[in-house]
Formats: sequence, structure tokens, C-alpha cells
Amino acid sequence: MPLLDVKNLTMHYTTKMGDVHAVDDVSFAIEPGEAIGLVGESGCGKTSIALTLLRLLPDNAKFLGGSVLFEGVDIVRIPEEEMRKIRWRGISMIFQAAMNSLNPVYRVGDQIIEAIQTHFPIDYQAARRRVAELFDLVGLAPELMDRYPHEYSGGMKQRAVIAMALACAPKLVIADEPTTALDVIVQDRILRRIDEVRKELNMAMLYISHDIAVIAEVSQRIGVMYAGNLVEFADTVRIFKNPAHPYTIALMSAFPSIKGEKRKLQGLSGEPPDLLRPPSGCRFHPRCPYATAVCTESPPEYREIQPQHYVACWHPHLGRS
Amino acid sequence: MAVRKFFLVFAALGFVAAAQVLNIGIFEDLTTTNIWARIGPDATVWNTYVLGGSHGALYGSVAPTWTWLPSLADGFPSEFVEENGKWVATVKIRKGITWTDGTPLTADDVVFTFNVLLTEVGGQRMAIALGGNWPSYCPDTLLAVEKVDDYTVKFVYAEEPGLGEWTFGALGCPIVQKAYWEPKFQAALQTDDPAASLLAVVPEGEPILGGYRLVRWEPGAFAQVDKNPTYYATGESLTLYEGGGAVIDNPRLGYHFEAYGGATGPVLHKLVEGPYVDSIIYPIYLNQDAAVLALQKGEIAMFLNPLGLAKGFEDRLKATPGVTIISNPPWGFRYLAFNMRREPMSYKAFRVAVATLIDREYVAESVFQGIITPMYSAVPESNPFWHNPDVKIYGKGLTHAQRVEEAVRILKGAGFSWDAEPKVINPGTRNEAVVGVLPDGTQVPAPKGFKLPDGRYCPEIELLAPSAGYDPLRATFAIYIEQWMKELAIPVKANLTGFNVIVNKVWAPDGFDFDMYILGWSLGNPAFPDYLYYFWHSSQDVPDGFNTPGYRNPEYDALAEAFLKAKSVEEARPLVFKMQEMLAEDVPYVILFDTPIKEAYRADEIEFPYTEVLGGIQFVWPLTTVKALK
Amino acid sequence: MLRYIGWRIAQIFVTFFLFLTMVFLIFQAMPGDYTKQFIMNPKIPPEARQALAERLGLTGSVWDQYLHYVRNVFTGNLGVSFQHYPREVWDVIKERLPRTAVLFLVADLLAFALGYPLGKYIAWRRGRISDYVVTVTGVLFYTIFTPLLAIILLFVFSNVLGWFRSGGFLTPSLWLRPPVSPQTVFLLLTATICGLLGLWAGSHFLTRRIGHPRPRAWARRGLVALGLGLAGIAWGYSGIGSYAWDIVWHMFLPVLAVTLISFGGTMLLMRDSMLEVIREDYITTAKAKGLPEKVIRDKHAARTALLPTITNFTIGLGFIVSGGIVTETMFSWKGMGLTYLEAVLQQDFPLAMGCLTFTGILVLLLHLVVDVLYAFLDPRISY
Amino acid sequence: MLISERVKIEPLWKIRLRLALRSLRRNWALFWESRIGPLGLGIILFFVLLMIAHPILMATVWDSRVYDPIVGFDRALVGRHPAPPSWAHPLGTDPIGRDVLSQLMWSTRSEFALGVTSALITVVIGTLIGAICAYFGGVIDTIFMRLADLVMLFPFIALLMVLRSVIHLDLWRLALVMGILSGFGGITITLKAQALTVKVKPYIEAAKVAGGGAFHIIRHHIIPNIMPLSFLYMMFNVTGAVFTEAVLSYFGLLDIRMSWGIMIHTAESAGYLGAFGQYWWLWAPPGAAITLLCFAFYLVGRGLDTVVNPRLRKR
Repeated sequence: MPLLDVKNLTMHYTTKMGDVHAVDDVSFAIEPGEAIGLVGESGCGKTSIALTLLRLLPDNAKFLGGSVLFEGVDIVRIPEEEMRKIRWRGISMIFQAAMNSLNPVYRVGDQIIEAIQTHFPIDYQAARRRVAELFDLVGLAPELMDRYPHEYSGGMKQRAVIAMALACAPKLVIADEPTTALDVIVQDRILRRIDEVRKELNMAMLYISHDIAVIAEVSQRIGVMYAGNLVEFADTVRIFKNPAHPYTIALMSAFPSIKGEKRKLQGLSGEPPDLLRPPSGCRFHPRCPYATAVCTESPPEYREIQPQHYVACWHPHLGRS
Repeated sequence: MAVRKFFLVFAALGFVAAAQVLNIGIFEDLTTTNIWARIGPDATVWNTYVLGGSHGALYGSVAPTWTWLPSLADGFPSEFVEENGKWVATVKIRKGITWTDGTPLTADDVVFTFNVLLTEVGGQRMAIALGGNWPSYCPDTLLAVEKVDDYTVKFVYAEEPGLGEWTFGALGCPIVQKAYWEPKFQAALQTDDPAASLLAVVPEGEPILGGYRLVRWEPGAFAQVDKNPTYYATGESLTLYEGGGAVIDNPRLGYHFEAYGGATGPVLHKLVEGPYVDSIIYPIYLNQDAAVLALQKGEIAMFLNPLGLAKGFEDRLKATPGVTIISNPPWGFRYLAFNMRREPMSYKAFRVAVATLIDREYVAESVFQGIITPMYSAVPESNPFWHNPDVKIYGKGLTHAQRVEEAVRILKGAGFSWDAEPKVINPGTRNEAVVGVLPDGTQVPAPKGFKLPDGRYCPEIELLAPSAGYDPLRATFAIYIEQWMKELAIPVKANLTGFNVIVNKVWAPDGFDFDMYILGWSLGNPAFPDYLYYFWHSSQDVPDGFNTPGYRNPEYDALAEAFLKAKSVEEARPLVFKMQEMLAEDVPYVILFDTPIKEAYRADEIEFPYTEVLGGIQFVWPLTTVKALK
Repeated sequence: MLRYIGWRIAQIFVTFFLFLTMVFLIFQAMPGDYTKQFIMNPKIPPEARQALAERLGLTGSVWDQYLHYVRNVFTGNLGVSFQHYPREVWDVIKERLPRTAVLFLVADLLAFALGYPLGKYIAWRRGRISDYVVTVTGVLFYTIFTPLLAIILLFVFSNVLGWFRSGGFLTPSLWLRPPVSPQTVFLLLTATICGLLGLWAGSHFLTRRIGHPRPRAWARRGLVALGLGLAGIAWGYSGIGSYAWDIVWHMFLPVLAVTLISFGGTMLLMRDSMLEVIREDYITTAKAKGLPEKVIRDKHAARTALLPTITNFTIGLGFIVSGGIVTETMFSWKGMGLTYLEAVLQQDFPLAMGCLTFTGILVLLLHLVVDVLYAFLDPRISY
Repeated sequence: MLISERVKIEPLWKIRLRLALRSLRRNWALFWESRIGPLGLGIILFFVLLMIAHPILMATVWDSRVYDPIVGFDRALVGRHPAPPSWAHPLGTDPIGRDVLSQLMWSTRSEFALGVTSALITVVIGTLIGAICAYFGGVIDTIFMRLADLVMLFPFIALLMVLRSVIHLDLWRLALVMGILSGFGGITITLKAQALTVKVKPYIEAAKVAGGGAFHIIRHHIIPNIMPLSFLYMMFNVTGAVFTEAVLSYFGLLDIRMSWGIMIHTAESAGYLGAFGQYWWLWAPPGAAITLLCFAFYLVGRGLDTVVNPRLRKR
């Protein structure tokens, strides 16, 4: 059985202007120890999914259906107190803005110790030792643990945040844009480190990024999201070799060529839709070069067009000619 | 633990209560305990309430009749005789009077007191340098005070002094002990500001003569005075007769004295000196409400307030069982002053017209419902000896309509005129007015364009009065006066403002800068109304002088001078009557009203020898004749 | 750190100097002078008033007076009060200050102790009914017309229930033969309060190394309780306990009034700064870490939100003079506020100026205190 | 032609208007959502009604000789003033026989006049200085900021108590003085801070590049952007002004003929205040009025706060 099994997850935000269809009918699964990537333009619902998994959604988030089974437990339906126990120990997260995810008025070490002591009944000294290991693991000098966040550099903070995420040896770590704030070289180094650590500790990993290039190399399977829908899901090689969804194809074409300079999403006119009033039928049709009448009428179902290759499209791009 | 101690203190309190204690509320803290400061720059009524009983004087005017009698002195002073160009009189001092340290009071103490005042420091007399009331005890014409023998002192004047300088001047001066003050005074003389140094002395254990001495002062909380066991007058009886006669009898000193015809006719008052109360505690209340509550709860036997009770407090206390309320005529008045140096106030007719318009009775009876008494003469009728009952009262008993017509007549008579002259229509009816339509249909226009006799339009007149904040009574009165004058199209504007603002305008550094103002005076010694001189004598019409209206009338000046120089009150009385008539006639002031002094006390705790006295109990406090009933 | 403080002190001196100048100019602009008080007594000849004016230094050129004034202030001499001539202004202030100090110290601390948790609480329950109710109540007390509140309190507690005396700070009958003066008692009270406060602050420092949060909290409470106990015993056996008690008893109503009026300020400020902090990412992180709500609220949110509240509170302590005016009048509490009011009404300029100057010094010093406090409370700040 | 069909051309003003209306609607919605804002607004409206009603009543049912708030006097009740509430006098009469309700309503006008005037002055000064300091910085900035520190050193009411004997404080002068005093005080600092955040916005740069003069930029770009905050502070300043006036009047330090504060003062100096329940109509109505008005404006202020300051909004 998969470690995490997301089935037809649907979540909307209620606002004064109406409902925002943030996540609609999303399904995917993560096997223990496996690394998965989730890509899509910003505002396509990636982060919403992450937050749903930890149940950290704001008050106005409305859970409309589906289930999230973590080790067989449906974590969207269990009481808060139990969820609290699952947080960090079962599922932990590396946040987008590492800079701000550390409380400025407490020592970095103490903030990690706090997490450990909440979940394991061990005393302060033991916890300190644990932190020292973690720091060592992410490549930080243990003595740094008694410093305050503002005394850290960007990269160090990021590492600290990673260390924190690993503190309770979780089964699944969600990494939401783990490296966007950093310069390319550091990005690379950190991602590698995360990957090594993952293998060492045999955790499952859920990478979330708007930049497919970043996560391609560290994730075994990749899901592509568009406007609140998971439009394609397959192992990394497949996604790159023969993507089936027109949107994925467009993303691919934005992939750096040898020359290295990025091109604008090719053949894609217009903007991502306003999730307040998502388009009828396939949400991608207004921008889709291959759109036909059917696309505008009914939404395509999310089906397995080839083993382990899921697509939601009326006219999937099959094989290559 | 703490609680137990608490009870112990209560026990102690119980013990204290065995000795007689009076609690008398006051509203402001002492500012000094030093006699020089108390009579001088710190001459506040509150200091007097608490410390007034500590020192004695040679003579004094005794309430409630204000009979002038010896207190430390033995009999009346001698007549003045001229000795080589100077005028000399002697005063005998009673024998057997002792200070609290046991030493006797002798001529040396009296002489020392005056020598301090007479000492020249920095080109002026110490009396002046000390300021406050000292100058009046040490008039310029007093040259020296010398010891004749241990119990006789000689006063030397440059010219024969009158009541002001002698009877009600030097002879009323508080006497201090030489032995205690001599060294301190000498020390003070060595400093560069002797007066200041003298005022700064904290008189620890100063021997005194009076009935009560200060034993505790808890700044901001309370002050306590205890009775002086060696008080010279304890047990001394003073009998006052309706004929005006007075008999003093002091068995302890074996002293007997009769004056003003002695024991003739029925007895008016028989006062036997105490002090009867072991100690009086003066808790300080910072607002009257607190004091009233305390009185209702019986925490205090009464409280002292120079202004008396406000109407509301009276209403509230009437209901309280055990509380008695007494009402006494005030010794003062609130008045409207004209600046006679300016037009149109310079015209007698104008002042008379305004006086005619002012309906004191209406405001007093209707608006203020009897909390104020209308006044007409410069000497309140509460002082029958000096008050002249038949002075001219403009507009007395007229209706509003009649007053308007009368005023218009007076003004026209003096050459004033209007563009549209005020006419009263349907007088006496509900819609009586100076503008409107007559029954016959003729339209009476609103009066306008008030003109001076020379035809120029009357300049804008400012009427200064305390704001409702400072004194609602005067504020309201001012607003009414403004209304009445405006009815006649007189361009007046009532400016209700802060007390200090008025004072600083009236007594502006360079002369008097006002048109009309309303303020009040509380008057000094009822036995001798010398303010009649200060307020209207032309010599006072100088910057910072007291003749604010600028009243200059040679005839009045002559009277006023004669009055100060008079040798006896009998001689002075007719003069005072004439002065009142002239003032009422020329109206430099319009005497408006004053409020009777209402006082409340717990009849079950405190007993007074008399409750009918000019200015109320607070005016004669402290009393060595009060008794505590608990 | 030290260099910074030095620099701040220099700044403060400049500001203070300007402040003095302003105060002086304002009072120069005031018309008339104290000697006018005696205008009411015709027996006092103009010369006597002149003499007084000279002695009070009301003559001489403005410039001389100014120099004289500034020199005096910087030599710790606030001049001589007119009302209490020839008493020194500083002497008067020394007498009145402790009363106000105790009153407001207690009240402000209570207000803080009330407003801080409330603000925390309602911010956390943003938008719920309790939030609105508490907020509105807070604002109501915060904007209530002080005399009105005083009247109501006096009415209820003194008139109807008769629990407290209607004014003053002691019962004269109890103080006829006291072993100590109220001054001393007030000073001792102030000392006690500051002592306990220090202990409370210190307890955080002492217990910071204790591993688990819960025992740490208990250790802290223990220390404070111990302090309280000791203080209580000390007062009990000092033999002046009953006197102190009398004063404390009189303090109740004014303290209640001030507390009610000022807790709203702290509360609303705390609420707002909480709401801002709650949006920070590290709060989400804390949630994600699976920390209990209470820990997130009290440790992560409140702790950071505290800073602006502290500033406001500390600086607020400086304005006891103006704050006292109304309260002290209503409750006959002869402290700085009343002193100032009287001084102004009586045109006792030196005293009034003294009070203002004093306030100035106090506030400026508190600014410094805040800086230092920050250095301790906020690791980001290091001077 | 397709394009020309699809895109409708509208005059600019229409678009502007539509945008303005939309933002207004949105802000109103936010304000309404705050719940406390509307409550305050309601109370204020109530007082406005009182204010308007007074002259009408005086002109129609109330005989000015009886109901004039200052020189009115009810002869019918001679000797019984202060009279408790009755049909003739719904809130009774004061110690010198004037109708309390009439005084209450009449004073409302002056309270509004005072509050709004002084708050306006404050905000205008504060905004201008804030904007200028933020834009120019340097010496100007330092000067005004130090000045603000200095002003903030003075206890407000205490200072006014002194100024009152320098300046003859009637209603308008008081408003002016208060306005100016608080105008140079703390508000400049806050508004400057706000203006600074605006100053760094790209469009300011753009405007500069486009050659917009300093004052043009301040007037057209900075000030409009700090206006909302100023408006918010205005509300708080009204509260401050009304409260201060009341306190000063209560101590009888102002030269105003009638105001809520003076009503209480009259009751007190006539000795009715301490009787509490017995003469409640002398102190309760004005006391409540002062409190409510301050309360109301403060609430509105906080309501606006949620509009102006997104961080305080519900997510």
C-alpha cells in the first residue's frame, strides 16, 4: 500500500468574490521512500495541496471531497489533536520562504529542539545532541545551533530549515520550492544534499516547484498541475521523453535548451484562468492549440493512458512520430 | 499578623478618643508653619484656620460683636501726646502671661517683634520685605517701639496716627517670643536676603501664647493641633452687653476689665475661654464632595470653607440627621466696575442707566432661587454699625419695562441718542419687548445705532467676567447684564474668561486695560472698613492701585482721608455713611450681590458659643470657645 | 552597546535642553505674575508686592532668567515654589512623587497584566464573538470620560457599598502616632513592587537553562511566589504593616479606575501586533511542527508581538503627571497631578515648570530604558 | 474588425469613476465586515440627529426663554431647580433652571465642530509634513522628526492647562491649538513611515524620470497614497480632541459658555455631583454623551484600520 494516497481531493477557498477552485479532483499516490515532483505555474494549487496534506489551510478553506490516506489513515477527517501528532513526525515540510520560517527571537537550535521535545519524551541535552547530528547531516557546524536566525546566511537558514524538517525522522517530507530564494549553485548543492539525506533515511519526498528543471533530477515521478487540476502524472523520463498533455508539452518547450536561455511558454497565448470562474470543460482549452468543441463542453477524465502514465485530456499526444 | 496590628492601632485610637478630639475638614494643605510666612507671603485662609490660634496680639476685635478689646494688653492704650515733634502712646501688658516654655511674656517680646519689622534691610523695612499683612501692622508713620519697663511699651509715631495705623494697625500685630527668635533673626540678618532666610526658618518647638499649638503635620493628609495647657486666657470670661458694654474677668490671672460702659443692660453673650478640646485634627479633603460625604458619615464634625456651602451640598446635607446648617451674611460683595477713564463709562448718566437696568432681585430670586443676596451699598448691610441703609438705589422696585424706559430717559437726558430708539411694547405682558408691532399696528423697529452725546457711535464695550467654569453665578449675571444692555442697542460683549485673565487685564502693568468687569471682594476687618479708602481714593488710581474705576472725587478723597485719621469709630461712622451715599450716587461700582455663608456641622459633636456671626464660623475660626460633645 | 547608550544619552541631553527652552518660553509668555495673587488684599502695598516679585526672581531680563533657569535645572535645582514659599520645588516634588508613583506603578502593571493576555486571547480568536465583545468593552473603558468612571466607582464602592473612604490616602485617626511617615511607607511600597518586578524578570534569566518548558514555568512561578511570601512576611513583622495596609486600602479605588482606563490601550495594541505576527511564516512552521496551540500562541506569537506593547507601556509610565490630574482630583489623591493642577491655577510657575521638567526627564529616561530593554528582548537588535 | 467588435471603447472618466466606485464598494464591505466600525458610525449618526434636532425644536416647540441652553430659565419651577426629569424637561433642569436636554443637544454642535476641526488641522499638517519629510529626507526630515519627539515629550492636557492662560481659549482657538499641537506630534512620524513605503514604489521613479517636479509627485502620488491612513488618524484625533475639551471644561479651564464638560462642572461646583444617584440627570447625560462620542469615533477609527491595514483583516 502507498505511504500517501490522495484520492479525488477537492478544496476551495471561500472569498467575498466567490469560491476559488484551488484544488479540483486531484489524485496521486506516493510510495514509501519515493521522491515525487509537483510542477505548475504559480497559483495552480501546488502549495494548496501541500498545506492540505498538513492541514494548515486558512479558515476560509473549504474541503469539498476526496480523501488523503496517510498510512491508511484519512488525515482530513481525524480530530485536530491526532493530526497534531502526525505533523512533523509523520509528515514534515520544508517551507518556501526559509528566511521567514524561523522565529527571529529564538535560537535556531532551540526551535528544532522544541519540535523534537514535542514529539519525543527526551531531555534537553539529548535533544541538543540530536540537533548536532542533524546540523552535521545538512552540512552546518553544530555550534551554530546557539545562534539566532538573523546571524545566518540565506543558505545556512535553508539548511537549518531542512535540518528542522528532518528532526523527527518523518516518513514524508514536503519540500515547497525549497531553493527558489537561493542562487543557482547553492540551489544545486542543497537539492543534492536533500536527495542524499532522503536516500540515507529512506523517507518519501514531495517536491513542489514552478520550475520543472529544478526538480527533474531529484524526483522519480512528476505530476503536472494546471489551474487546480492534476493534468498529467508519470515518471520523470516519460514526462520528458513523450509528454501527453499539451500543457506539459508547452512546459517542456520552456525547458532550457543547450544555449541555456529560457523561452516563453511556446504557443501559449493568454494567462492562466481566474480560478474564481474556471473555464467550462477542460480548464486549459482557452489556451490550448488543439482545443475542440468537446474540450469546451465537458472536463476530460483523469485516466491511465499507458501503465503508470496518467493524463487528463480529450486529445492526449500519444507516442511520437 | 498585619491584621492584628491593625486592631492594636484601633485600640490606640480608642484611647485617643477618650481625650476629646474634633475632626474639622479643610480643603487645602498648610503651606508653612512659620509665623512670618503665615502672616506674610503665605497668608492663606487655610494656614489661618489651622495655625491662627497659636499666637496672640495686644488687642483684637472680638466676634461676634467685633468689639475692640485688649487681649495680651492690660486695658486700653494711653492717649497720644506730642513729645518734641513725635507722637507717643504707651501700652501696658498683662502680668502673669507665660509662653509654653514657662517664661513670662514681657515688653521685650513686644519690642523685639516690632524691631524685627522696623529693621531696615536692603533699603526697605523688614515689614515690607516680608510682605503679606506685615506692612499693615507696621505703618510707615510708626517710628519706634520702646520698652518702658518689663510690662510697658511705648509706641512712637511721626504724626498722630488714626484708627488705621494705630487701633486696627500696630496694636493688632501678632507677638513672637524674643528668646526663640532673636538668634534666628540675627542669623538671618547675616544672609544676603534676610527676609527670605527668616521666612525659611522651620520653627521647631517655637514657644507660643495661643490656645492651640500644632503638634503634627502630615503633608497632604492632615494637621493636628493640641490645646495649650498654659494658655493664659483659659477660664477667662468675656461678657458682652446689648448696650455695647464689655467685661473681661480672668480669675487665673486675677485680671478684671470693663469697657464701653461695662455691665449695662441685658447680656448679649457670655464667652468663657477654653480651649475645651484636647486636640483638633484637620483632615485635608481635596474636593467638597469628599468632605460632605465624610460629614454625613460622621468622620468629621464640620468643614471650613471661606465660600460656604454650595446649594447642592446644602440640599444634600439638610436631609442628614445630626447635621445642622447655619446661614450667615457674608463680609464681602461681588460687583460690576466701570472704567471711568473711557467712553461711555465716563458719563455718569451711562453708569446710572446701566445700574437702573440691572434687576438684581430678578436674578437673585428667580434664577438663583435665593442662593444669592442682592446688595446695594459699598458696606454690606450685614455690618449694621457701618452700613448706611438709605443710599440711593437706581431702578429699585421697577418692572423690567419700567427699567428700560427709565434708562432710556436718563440716557436721552444726558444727550445720548439712537438711530432707532428703544420703545417698550405691550409692557407687563408675556410678549413684552422692545421690538415688534403695537396693537394699533405701527411697527416698532429693533433699537439700533446707540450714539454718544457728541453724536459719534458708541464704541464696542467689553464686559469681562469669570467664566462659568470659575464662578457660574457671576458668569450668569454677566450674561443677563449683557442681554439687558443689548436690548438698548448698547454695543456690549460679555467676555467670560479665566480669573487670572481678568486680573491681569484690570491690573495691567501699564494702567487699567478694561471697559467693565465683574469680580468680587472679601473685606478685611469688619470693625474697620478701611477698604473704602483703598478702592476709591484717587491716590489708588495708579497702575497696580486698587481704585480700578478711576474714581476721582476730591470730596470723597477728603472724607476717606479723614476716616483713616479718625480717632474713634464713633467719629468715623458718619464719614463712612457719607462715603457710601456718594458711591451709590456716582456708581463707579455697581454692587451686585453676594452669597450668604452656609455652614454645616454635626450638632451632636460640636457646640459653638454662638452661630450668628458675620462671615460665618469659618470667618472667626479658630475658636478657643468651641466644645466637643463626644 | 555602551557606545550606543552613550550616544543616546548625548541625544537625550540635546532634546532635553530644547525641551527646557520650550517650557521656559511657554511660561515666559504667560501674562501677569504670582504677586497678582495678593491683588486681592488691598492691605498689601505695591512696594511689598514689588519686594516679593524681586525675591521670586520675576524681575530682571528674560535672558538672565533663562540662563538662571537652565543653570539651575542642570544643577538639579528646580527653583523655589511660590505657593510654598520658600520651599524648594524639588522638595515639594519629592514629597508628592512617591504617592503618584505607587498609584500608577500598581495600576499600570495591573492594566498590563490584564491587557496583555486579553489582547493575546482575542487576537487568537479573531472574528469570534468574544473578540468583538472584549474589543468593544476595552474601547469603551479606554475612551470613557475619566471623571464619569470615577463618579460611578465612588458611587458604587463608597456610597452604596461603603467599602472605601471617598478620598485621601490615609485615615487620619490611624496616623496620630505612627512609627513612620507616609512618605517612608510609600517609598517602601515602591521598593517592594520594583523588587518583585525585578525578581519576576530575573526568574526568567535564572531558569532559562531548565530543559523542559513546564518545569521552567513552575520554577519561575515558585520564585515569584517566594518573593511575594517574603515581602508579605516582612511587611507583617515590620510593625508598619497596618499603616501600609491603610494606604493600600485607600489606593484601591484610584488604582481600579486607572487600571480600567488603561488596560484597553495595551490590549488593543497587543491584539493588533499579534494579528500581524500571526501572519508570519514561522507561525505556520510552528503549526506544521505540531506544537500545541497554546505554545504557538504564547511562545511564538505573543513573545514577538510583545515588543511594541512594551515600548508603549514603558513610555506611558512617564506621563504620570498629566495622567494623574483627573484621577487624583476625583479621588483626592494629593500627588503630582494635583500638584501640577494647583500650581497652574495658582500661577506657581516654578512648581508647574518643575513638574513639566520632571516629566520630560522621566520620559526621556524611559526612552533609554526601552532601548536597553529591546537589546534584551529582541536578539535581532544589538547596538 | 474582429477586434473593433470585441473591444468597446469607453471615455476615461467613466472608467475612473467605475474604478473609484468599485474600490469604494470594496472598502465599505471591509469596513462593514469589521462590525465595530458600523457600530461607531451608528452612534455618530445618532448625535448628528440630536445636533440637527436642536435648532428645529427651538424654532418650533421650545420657548427660547425657557429652553435657551445658556440663559433659559423655567419660572414654573422656581425653587425646585435642579428639577428631576419631567414631560417639560425630559432630562430635568440644571441648578440654575436650564433644560439639560437642550444643553446636551446644543453642545453636540460645538463638540463636533471642535473635534472635526482640530482633527482636520492635525491631519493636514501631519500629512504634509510626513510626505515632505519622506520625500526630501535630510535636514528637513531631521528637523521635523526631532520636533515631533519634542512635542511628544509634553503631556498634552497638562500643556493646554498652561497655554490656556497664555491664549484666551474659546472653542475655535482650542481646536486650532490642539490641532497644531498634535499635528506636529507623533502623527508626522507614522505618516512619514507610510510615505516612505510609497516613495520607494516604482511609479514614483517613473514619475521622476518623466520629469515630475517634487511637489507634483508629493501632491499626485505620495499624498493620495497616505490619505487613507491620515483619514484613519483623523478619527482617533477627534476622540482625543473631544475628550481633552471635556476634561478642561470639567476643570472649568475653558472660556466656553456651554459644553458637556461644563455641564458636569456646573453640577459639581453647585455641589450636586457627589450626590450621585440623587441628581443623576446632572452628570449622567453629559458624561455618557462624552464617553459615547469618543467611543464612537474610536470605533470608526478601528473599523477603518481594518480597511487601511490589510494585516488586520481576516484571512
